[in-house]
Amino acid sequence: MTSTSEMPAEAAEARLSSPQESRRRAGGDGRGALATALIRLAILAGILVVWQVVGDLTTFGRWVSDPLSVAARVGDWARSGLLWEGTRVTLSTTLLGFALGTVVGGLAGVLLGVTRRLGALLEPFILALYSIPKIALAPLFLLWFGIGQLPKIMLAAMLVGFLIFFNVYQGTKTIDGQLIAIVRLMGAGRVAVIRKVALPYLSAWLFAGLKMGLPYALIGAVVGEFMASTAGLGYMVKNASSMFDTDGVFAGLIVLMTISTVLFLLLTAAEKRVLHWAGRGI
Amino acid sequence: MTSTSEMPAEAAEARLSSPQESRRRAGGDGRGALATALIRLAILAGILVVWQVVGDLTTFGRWVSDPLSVAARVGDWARSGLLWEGTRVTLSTTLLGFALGTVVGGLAGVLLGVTRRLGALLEPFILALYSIPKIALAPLFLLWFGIGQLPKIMLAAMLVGFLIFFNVYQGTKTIDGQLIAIVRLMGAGRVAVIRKVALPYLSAWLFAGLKMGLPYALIGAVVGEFMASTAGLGYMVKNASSMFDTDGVFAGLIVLMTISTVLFLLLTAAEKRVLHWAGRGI
Amino acid sequence: MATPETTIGSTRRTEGLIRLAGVSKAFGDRLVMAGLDLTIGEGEFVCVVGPSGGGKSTLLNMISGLDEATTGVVSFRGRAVSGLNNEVGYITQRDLLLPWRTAANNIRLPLELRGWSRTAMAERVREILAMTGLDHAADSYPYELSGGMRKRVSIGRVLAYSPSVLLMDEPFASLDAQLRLQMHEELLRMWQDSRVTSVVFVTHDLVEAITLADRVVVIAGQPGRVDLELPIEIDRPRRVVDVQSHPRYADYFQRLWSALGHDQPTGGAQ
Amino acid sequence: MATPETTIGSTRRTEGLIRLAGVSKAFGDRLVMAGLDLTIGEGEFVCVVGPSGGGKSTLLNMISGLDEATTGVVSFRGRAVSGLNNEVGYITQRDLLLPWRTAANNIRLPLELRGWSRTAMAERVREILAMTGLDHAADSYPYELSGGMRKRVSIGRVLAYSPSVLLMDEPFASLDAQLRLQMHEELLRMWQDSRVTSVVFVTHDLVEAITLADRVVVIAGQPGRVDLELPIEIDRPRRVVDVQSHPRYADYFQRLWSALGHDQPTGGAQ
Amino acid sequence: GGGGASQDGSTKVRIALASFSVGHGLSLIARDGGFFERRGLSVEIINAQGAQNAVAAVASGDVQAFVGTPANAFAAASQARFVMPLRAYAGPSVTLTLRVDVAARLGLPANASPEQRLKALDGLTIASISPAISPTLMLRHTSEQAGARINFTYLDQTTYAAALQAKSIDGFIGSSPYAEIAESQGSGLSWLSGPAGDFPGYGSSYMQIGLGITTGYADANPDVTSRMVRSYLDAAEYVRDHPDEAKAVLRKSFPELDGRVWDQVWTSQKAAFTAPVPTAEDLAFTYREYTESGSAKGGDIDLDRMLAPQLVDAARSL
Ligand SMILES: Nc1ncnc2c1ncn2[C@@H]1O[C@H](COP(=O)(O)OP(=O)(O)OP(=O)(O)O)[C@@H](O)[C@H]1O
Ligand SMILES: Nc1ncnc2c1ncn2[C@@H]1O[C@H](COP(=O)(O)OP(=O)(O)OP(=O)(O)O)[C@@H](O)[C@H]1O
Ligand SMILES: [Mg+2]
Ligand SMILES: [Mg+2]
Repeated sequence: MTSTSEMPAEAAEARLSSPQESRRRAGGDGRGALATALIRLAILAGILVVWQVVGDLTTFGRWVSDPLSVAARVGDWARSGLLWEGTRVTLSTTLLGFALGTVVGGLAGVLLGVTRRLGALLEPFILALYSIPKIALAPLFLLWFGIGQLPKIMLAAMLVGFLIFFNVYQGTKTIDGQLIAIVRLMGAGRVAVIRKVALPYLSAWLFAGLKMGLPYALIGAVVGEFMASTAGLGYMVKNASSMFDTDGVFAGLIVLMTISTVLFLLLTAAEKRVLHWAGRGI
Repeated sequence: MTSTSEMPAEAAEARLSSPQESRRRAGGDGRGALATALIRLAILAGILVVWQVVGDLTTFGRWVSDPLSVAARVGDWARSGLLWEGTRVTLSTTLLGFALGTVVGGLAGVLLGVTRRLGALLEPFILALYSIPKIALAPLFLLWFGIGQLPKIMLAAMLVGFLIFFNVYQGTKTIDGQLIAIVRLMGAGRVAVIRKVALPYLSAWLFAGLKMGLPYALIGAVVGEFMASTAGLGYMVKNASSMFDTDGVFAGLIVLMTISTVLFLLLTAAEKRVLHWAGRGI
Repeated sequence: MATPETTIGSTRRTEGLIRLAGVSKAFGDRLVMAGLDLTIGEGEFVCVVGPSGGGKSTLLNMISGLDEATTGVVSFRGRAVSGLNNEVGYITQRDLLLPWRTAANNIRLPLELRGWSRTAMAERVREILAMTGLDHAADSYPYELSGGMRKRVSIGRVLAYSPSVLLMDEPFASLDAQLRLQMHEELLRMWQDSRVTSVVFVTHDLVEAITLADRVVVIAGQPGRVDLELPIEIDRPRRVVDVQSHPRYADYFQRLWSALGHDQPTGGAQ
Repeated sequence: MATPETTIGSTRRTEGLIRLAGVSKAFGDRLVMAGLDLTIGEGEFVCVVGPSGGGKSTLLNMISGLDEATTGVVSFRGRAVSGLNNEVGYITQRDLLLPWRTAANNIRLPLELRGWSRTAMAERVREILAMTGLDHAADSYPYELSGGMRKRVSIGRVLAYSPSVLLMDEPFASLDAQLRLQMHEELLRMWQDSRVTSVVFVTHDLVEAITLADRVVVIAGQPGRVDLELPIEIDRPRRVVDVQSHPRYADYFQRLWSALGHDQPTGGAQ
Repeated sequence: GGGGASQDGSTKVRIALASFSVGHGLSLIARDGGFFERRGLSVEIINAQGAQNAVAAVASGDVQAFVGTPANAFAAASQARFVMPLRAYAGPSVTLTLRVDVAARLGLPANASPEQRLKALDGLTIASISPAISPTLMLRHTSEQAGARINFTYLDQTTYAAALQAKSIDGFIGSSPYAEIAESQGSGLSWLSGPAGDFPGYGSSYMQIGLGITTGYADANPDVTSRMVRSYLDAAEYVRDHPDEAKAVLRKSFPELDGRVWDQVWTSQKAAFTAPVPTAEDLAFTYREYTESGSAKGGDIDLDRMLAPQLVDAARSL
């Protein structure tokens, strides 16, 4: 048995309990992961059963469809190709918006965090923009970006960008000032401080932002498709909804959740690699 | 002249520059705050002038109204009482949703962070729920919570709750494990660790969550009012928007931004008091 | 209790309070400790010396339950240590203060955890602040304290609740000579009053080790193990400033010095 | 240069490299230093001793520009220090390692900042790792290092780029005796080779101070000021292990000891 | 349950509108003209932003009725039982608006027939709210019969004008007052008017807007139901007998609308408010259209029950 210190992920799990307790529970690398997967599957199965029962047996059921009908609908979509086409459109919008929002929001967060005076000046304005319900700006999006994929990408990017910005910006406030000073004393200019200290330090905050932003990228893409489109999962959901087709609505939502779960697991895996040093004290 | 060390806010501003540089720029407590306020006013004035010019002189103008028309509309609303009524409704929804979301999201974040195994199990499910475009669930909200204030409060609380949850939950991963262990060794049980270590430590993360969540509370309230309502700023904006009444739309948005800015400044003031110790190294 | 009595080099030890038997410790595939055997008796004051990175802190971590032996057994009062060992007070090498609490409130923390009354806490905190020379810094936050002051808060915090067994990891390294003497005397007084029954004290300062200990344990080697156990037979109560003039002092110093692998004698041993 | 030459107690000093004149420092309304005057010459090795919380780290902070005098002037090479003073290398009391970099990469950091070539960096990092006894820990992250190892990384990181002026705040407090001797010799060698011209070295260990310094400065009092400046007239090059047998050693020790307000002599001065 | 009683003894009722447009004007006239009050009802009108929301609000029990199209009720029949007791508005309320430059490019004479106008739409990009709603089906149906293929794109109504200006679309099919506003802004031109009967085959028998009530509520509260229906009939009579006053009453709900636009809106829409109550044939025609659209699930819909002529009779007798 190896020690927790070589297993950042497990060690992180142990954080608030005693090291030994959690090591015992975790049970070892491979077995722990398998157990986690199995329990998750059990939870999922439980949810599905409850959903099926509610959907079948209660009057409320017709508002939430049920897993079998949803599965059948997803199957239909898969056969007709609608599923792949919709996923392709929405996923590409999501990823492009996510990337754009992350880059812009992250850079803005770091830069305003570094030139803190500017940050303090602009913070309220950024916040004011952030607090606009973006749907109210639908006409402006359309006017600027047309009705293609672009307005949806921009909407997703905006939603993501603000979240990333606030996380990273807040993170800059918690950087140890002495650490920065000492690195500057070693000869680092502002850019070097950002590259060598701020960015690595902020990765914990960035990952929080990424995790929070990812679903919003999807939401942005979908809401964008609600506003204007002829394709994509959002379009399919909206369309089903306007026909009171609950099976279709929930089939769309399930596909969306699946996508976000997959993306999220990828993100978590990346986080475990990058953040092994976090939470060990500076 | 007093030293920065007694001025957490100014000291924070200095974080990434040399202590002396920033002290010189900040100029002193009172003067610094005044200067900041003045520069912010100047920026605001600049934005308004540009907006007025764009609104008056370009074909694009009719899509963004202009500050004078917006001011006139806000004035009308103020005289007719619509403004106060709308603000009262939306603000109370916002604050209730914010409070509810913060409590539920914060508690969930801390609890799942502490019982990390449970957190790891449930994280994907929470994320899946989080990534549903909430508007797609509008009929369910209406069905469960009726058309009063409740569905809007719930929507706001959901949006806020997820953001707070993810921030706090991510924060628990960065707590220094040794610090926790040593406090447990001093006799702290799990509850004491949460109260005496996790919660104070997480305040930096919580404030990030609060800042990000606050606008979403407002957005939740407003989007909820978009769905089905008879009052509130969201209702006013939506009505104006369906009448292509840009003055009304922007008047509503400006009022919303004002509200969120005021709330945000209160939050920032609280943060400065609470977080003076952050960023000084543990 | 099932622990067999041991007598090696102890004047006051009555039984094995802490026992490490055949302990090894690996971090990943790096073995940092192997086949370590050590028994610490009830009421014993043991100093641990050894090269930096030799495993001294790891030893204390294992006794406190913060870390777990890879193989072998660590037992406390005859029971294998499993999970955090609440009976020990541990002054870690790094001062792990709570940055959001003032010096006084950091010291108050363990008392709060024990549910002391307000007045009892206030009284005790005042005592500790005086003892550590921090009266004037009671309301300062950790970021407003000097390195030595932070260290003193972290010491005071543990002494405040008088745990019966103390683990101390280089507690006085960053204090000036005067404060250090003061703390030595305070610590020995607490120990002789039996408020603290056993102490495991890690230090790099051989003078300090000889001054305080019943027995000095040298941990050395790659991987680390117990290289020498040296009973210090200097009468108690000791006056801290007198120890260096004791006839056996130079001999003790010399033996520790060479056990640590040093080739030349140095001033402290003259 | 406008700085007047000073000659007080220095054998090698040629001019005032660092000058503090009438410096006081207040944190809020707490005055921690008042009317402090100190000149440190080019090429001089000055040790600073004083009680914990006396303002030693604050002094180094002011010289490096990390902190600013409340009144008075701190000048470096005849110019008032304003903003960070890049000419000094500062080994802080707290080891401020980058937790996401291995030991080797922490040492590499200043070299990267100076745009060294890959091969030059690798070479230099190897040298420093060997010098600090960290060869086997090159790829460990800070959280995998012992306290003394972390400290050594933080020392090595500054020595790696050979800044001409060194500020060192209790650098060797957590090292074992052997390593400490080794580091003393290394430091003196670098200084005598004139790779490091001036050193300001804070320590609590009077033996260390006398061993290394041209002059020992005692900072004491509430608020702190220079209480004694004691030139150490022991020939260079010194063999570290010989200093304590030097005839003047006991006298120096005694004078410092009483300047620090200690009432009784202790073993180190016998 | 029924609506509660308000302080003055009148029955409280909430009615959800699927959207806040002139098409729903009769509800607003009934409210602002005091016709509900006169029947002892205290009515609150809710803008539900979408038929789904309106139906869900009724199903929640918080709202007693919704106003929407029969298609809404057909679709919602899978989720709640509805009756559609009356026609508040008849005929297609929608108008196809084309971008001014597109209309000019098509170069049709001013007196071109609807068929010619439909044929000219071939290859154009036309916006609608959703593919499943009646106006889209109607436009697709009629244009295909005329030999044109339209590229539909689906936008929120509030973005129509912006999309026109950005030249992202060539036109849109929308309800009043969107068409009139676009026209008044000079960006759009009314090309085919629903109220004017420009869509061949879709006369006054199609796409009524009606009052939707769950069968459960109607059975449990026959009296309140009758009074609700009666109020609408009163309002319709008022529009017929006092058109100018009715216009002024409705104007209150659209204060920001330009005066000239308002005149146009009223002219095109007012006739619909006074349309006769639908017959069984009308409803059957609409139902057929609905099921043929392919989007319908049909099923257990009882058309007789849905039309509920006895409710209207009961209302008339009040
Ligand atoms: N979490 C960890 N992961 C990997 N290696 C570790 C870890 N903790 C300690 N080590 C290694 O174990 C060895 C012993 O460390 P320990 O802290 O016990 O040394 P020490 O004797 O206390 O040294 P010092 O006197 O410098 O404090 C070191 O080589 C260190 O690198
Ligand atoms: N940021 C700060 N805010 C308030 N007070 C401070 C701050 N930094 C230092 N002080 C105070 O200044 C005094 C001198 O601190 P300094 O760190 O210079 O002491 P020192 O001589 O280095 O002590 P040690 O030997 O313990 O490291 C202390 O009383 C400390 O509390
Ligand atoms: Mg150690
Ligand atoms: Mg210091």
